[in-house]
Order: sequence, then C-alpha cells, then structure tokens
Amino acid sequence: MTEMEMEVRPTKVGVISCSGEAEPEGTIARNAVRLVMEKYKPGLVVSLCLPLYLAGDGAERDFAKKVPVIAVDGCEKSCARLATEKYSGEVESWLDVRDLLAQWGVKDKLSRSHPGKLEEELTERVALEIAKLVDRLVEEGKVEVESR
Amino acid sequence: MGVPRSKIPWCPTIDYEKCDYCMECDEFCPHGVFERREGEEKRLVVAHPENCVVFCKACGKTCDPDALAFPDKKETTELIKHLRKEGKDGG
Amino acid sequence: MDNKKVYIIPCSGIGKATASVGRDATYKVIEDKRPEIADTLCLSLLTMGDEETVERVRGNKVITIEGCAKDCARKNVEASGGSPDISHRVHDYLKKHRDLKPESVLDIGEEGRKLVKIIADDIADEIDELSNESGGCDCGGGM
Amino acid sequence: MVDNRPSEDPADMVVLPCNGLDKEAGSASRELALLLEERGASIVCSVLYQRSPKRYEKELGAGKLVVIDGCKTGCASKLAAERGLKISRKLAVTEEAKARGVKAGKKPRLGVALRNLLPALAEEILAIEPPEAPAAPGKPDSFAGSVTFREFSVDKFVFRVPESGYFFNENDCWARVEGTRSRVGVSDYVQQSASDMIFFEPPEIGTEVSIFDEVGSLETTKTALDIISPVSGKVVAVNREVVEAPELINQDPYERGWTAEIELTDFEGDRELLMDSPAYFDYLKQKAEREHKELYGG
Repeated sequence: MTEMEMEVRPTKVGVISCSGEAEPEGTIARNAVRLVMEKYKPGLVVSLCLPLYLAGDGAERDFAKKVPVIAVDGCEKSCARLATEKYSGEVESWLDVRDLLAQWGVKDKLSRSHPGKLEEELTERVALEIAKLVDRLVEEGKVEVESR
Repeated sequence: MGVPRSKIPWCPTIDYEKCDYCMECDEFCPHGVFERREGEEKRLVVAHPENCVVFCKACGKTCDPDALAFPDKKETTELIKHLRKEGKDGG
Repeated sequence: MDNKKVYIIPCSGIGKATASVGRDATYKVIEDKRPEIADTLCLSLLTMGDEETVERVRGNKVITIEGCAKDCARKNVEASGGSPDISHRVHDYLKKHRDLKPESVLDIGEEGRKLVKIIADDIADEIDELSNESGGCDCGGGM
Repeated sequence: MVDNRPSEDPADMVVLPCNGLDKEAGSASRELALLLEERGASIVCSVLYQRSPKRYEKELGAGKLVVIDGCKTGCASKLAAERGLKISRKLAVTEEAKARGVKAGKKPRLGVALRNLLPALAEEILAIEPPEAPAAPGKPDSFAGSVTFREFSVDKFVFRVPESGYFFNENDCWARVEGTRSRVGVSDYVQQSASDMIFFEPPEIGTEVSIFDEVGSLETTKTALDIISPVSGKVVAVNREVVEAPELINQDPYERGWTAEIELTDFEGDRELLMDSPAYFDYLKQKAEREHKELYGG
C-alpha cells in the first residue's frame, strides 16, 4: 500500500512558459524557466513545451497531469496557465511576468530580441521567483525531493 | 555483456605529449569519464574509466591533436568472451 | 483587420537550441530585414485558440520555423484553420551547414548566430516572393 | 523500406511536377519532369490530376512518387498531401538552383542558366532512385513483420524497446535477424538523447565488419556518433531512405530507420555479447534514469 503511494508521488515539478514571441515579457518568461531548470533547480524542474500540448503525441499532456505544474506567463493573456488547464489540468501556481515587472516598478522599454543587461537581470529575478514557488511545493510536500 | 564492467579494461588513454587541453573530449562525453584538474600539470585525467562505454570511441573523434588512444577492440572482444566462458564454467 | 502581413511563427520550443535559432531568425526578419511587412505572433495564443490571433493566421501569409521534427508551429497553425505558405525546419539548414551547430537554448553562440543569418536571409527573399504573389501559384486551379 | 516489387526499372518512377507558369521555376519543373520522362518515368499532369484523379490511379498506385515543386509555395507537394499520396522524394527547383548558385527568375520563360542545370539534376534523381536490392532473392522483405513495444518513462520522456526479436549491444545499437541476415540500427534512446538527425553516413556496401566495429555514423543537431555494429559480417545493403531523410531514425528507429543490412558470419558468437530485448529494456531503464539529465541539455 505504502509502496503504491510512494510510486505515485511526483519527484519533479513541471514548469511551463508561454512562448511569448511577440512581447519582451515572453522572452523573459522563456529564458527564466530555462534558467531555473539549468541553474537554480537542476534535476527537480522539467520544462514543458507549450506548443507540444497540441502538436505532440500526448507525452507532454500526460506528464503535466502527473506532476505539479507552475505556469509562467508573459502577460495577462495567461497562455501558459490557460493552455495547461485546457489540455491537461489545474496548475499549482502561476506567475505573470508583466505583473511582476509592474510590482518592481520597471518602466524601461525592454527588448524581446536582444536581451541586454537589464533584461538579463530581470530574467534572473524572475527565475528566482519561480525557484521560490518550487521551494514552496517542496515544503508543502507536493513533490518529493529525491536524495541524490 | 555478462561480465562485470570492472574486469573490462576499456577506456581512453591520454597522450600528454599531444594533448593541448582543449577539453573538447570532456565537453563531449556524457558519462563523466574525464576530470579536469585545475593547477596540476596534467590538467585533464581519465578519472572514471569504469564509466566509459565499452567500445565507444566517440570522444576520440573530437580530439584534433589525436591524443586519445583506445585498447585493441579485437583483443577486448576476445577477453570478454574468455571471461564469460570462465564465469560460466566457474558456476 | 490590419493590413496584409507575412507572419513568421517560430516554434519557440524550450527544450532545444534549434528552437532558439528559429526564434532569433524570426526577430532578425521582422525587426531588421522586413519590418514593414513581416511580423510575428505568439504561438501560445494560437495553441489556446485566441480569436484575434486565429484570424490573423487565416487571413495572412504565414511562414513557420520549426526547432524539431515535431513541427509544432505548423501543426498549431493548421489546427487553427490556417495553412503555412512555407514551413522551415532549422535542422534542414543544419544539414547544409553542418559546422553551424547552435550551442545552447539560452545562448546559441557564434555558430548559431551565423545560422540565424542564413535562415533570415532566405526568409526575407521568400517574403518578397510571397508578397508579389497574388493568392498563390494555383497552377491547376480548383485546389 | 526495401521495395517489394521485383523490377527496379526507372519506369517505376512517377513524377508530379508543379507545372506552374507564373515563374521561371515552374517552367523548370515541367522541363525537369520531361527529362525524367525521356528516361522512362511517367508524368502526372497536376492540372489534369486535379480534374480527374482517376486518370492516374494506376501509375500512382504502382510507382515511386517524385514530387517537383517549382517554388516554395509547394503546390505540387500540397496537392500530393491533399490526395494522401506517399511521396518517395520531393524537391523544389528554386532550392536546388540556389544550392548550385543560380537564382530562379520571376519571369516564366526558362533561361539558359537554369536550363543547363536540369540534365544533371535529372541524373541525380535517377541515381538515387533505384531502391536497395531486396533483402534476399525471392523473399522480398523478410523484415516486414510487425513489431510490438514495451515502454517506460523518465519524466516526460517515453522510451520504447521492442518486446522481442531484437538484440542490443551496450552502445544502444540493435540487430534484427532474419535468416542469415541482420538489419542494424540505433535504439529509441539514441535518437531521443542525441536529438534530431541531420546526416547519416552509411558504411560502404561490401565492407566486412566485426562485432563492435563502426558501421556508419550519424550527426545530429547536437552531436556526432558512430553506429557500433552489434553483429559481424558483410554489409550487403544500406538504407537509402535514411540517407535521404535521416529524420526517419527519429520517427521510427526500430523499423523504417534501420541503417544497414549485414550478411552474418558468426551470429551465435555475436549473440553471447548481446542483450535480448527484455534484458536491454532493464539495462536501458537504469541507464536512462542515471543519465537523464543529459536529455535536458538542449
């Protein structure tokens, strides 16, 4: 019985970013998710590829059903959150980069195509926010950290 | 292969006369065979030969100065066959 | 609706450096090479069926750039009732330029940037071709 | 896949050209199709085909379809896709011309530069076209039996291993033996971790290989790797389809993505050093879990 429970307890967190090609916040969202995966939470975070929800063979959708998902959106249109809800299920937590930037009082014009120092700094800050959400999931016991 | 990996002597050997420490091989190898040693004379060593996939020579292809050598494939195959036979005969 | 445009839609996949190449090539075309006529839109909006975005791909010329063989950009455009006029795969370009492998998702590196330039040059030419065409070649009619 | 038909006549080739008259490339496609027809191929007229598809039912059912698009609008391939035709090869004249340093013009009249390219292009198509010799004379394709798979997943990656009938070495290359021959290829794990295939360098036909020798190599968007032969023998065929479209290895690594066929010399001996399908399944499961971080490397 307990063995069964242990088997189904997720050991990974799925993080999905909107693709956000058209907006600088989209580029920040995408790069921040990648940073969390590579730098802040390697081995714990698995990125989900949004367009694959529709175009893929179901692996992306199925995985998103099995693990807690954090959606990272560039703007209020909330594609990452809504697409996850549409194709897979509820998201565990959600973050809107444009919202965050407003909270931080960032008013500069940002580039979607040529991230400079400012964009990179903001990407790091967003990544840290995502990492906090991951930590919270671990604290709440929604994900099991494998001892490696 | 039915033989413990530790008994198969397969891994690259670095020719330090030729190696220019470009580290291409280390960057390439996904199995963690090499290790870099900052501040030592030999800045790259084969630290984990047991991680090397038997008969894989892929890192050798990344080596421009041709500083990586491998054991003889045929001899290794014969050795594995021999060890298997021994293992079976022994029980 | 806005004036007729050519929309360049990369897959923007998050798992592969080739997807980053597609994204950068898109920016190069729409910001540097053909800013007056080319634009992009968020593929995510298509995936979740945003009406305005769906309208755009149905009513304009579309070029997709795929980061892998799963062809997400094309498939998402098709699922929205559109049909890409041209569909590129970054790895088809790599077949011709084997030395230009992009480094990583976050930094495609020098070689990756060279590849971006090649793809962007091609797409700029194609945009010129597409915008000269009146409704496609229709060689046989009745398609 | 090895062709089932006994003949390898160029008459097996069916050409569907763009036929377009709005640009030079369209005229060139038509001209190229005519050159191929002179060599025995049959032509499907795209205009007529749209009006009365039945007219070409016989040709399209029997031959290998070569689709020639003029420009990237790709009318001919779109037409083929709409009608569910199986395309054996397709090319776009503008692309081919560009690769040879000629830019196709906007006027429909065929110019000298482009015209001069066509005979060589036709030869190229003809040269690549003949399929490999059937696996064994009289037995057209003994490797056609269906394969069922077992799966396991590591995070969002799902790996497939045939349930039975395949043998593997620890280099993730497989052998599927039928009679005295074996097809070889790489496993699903290789194609997923190495990423999209862009190039397959086949071994030379006639090469003698021992088990664990290289038998061709692959290049992907991420890396380059050798195919390590799981068997000993002589290379008797290579998969031309994979040379043309290496992505077949990504799509179907265990069947259509085979890379070479080998006439076996000592399979009993080779077999001692190989894992059968269930053993490889267990081996791979452990390996994938251990090395899965590599999969995220982009």
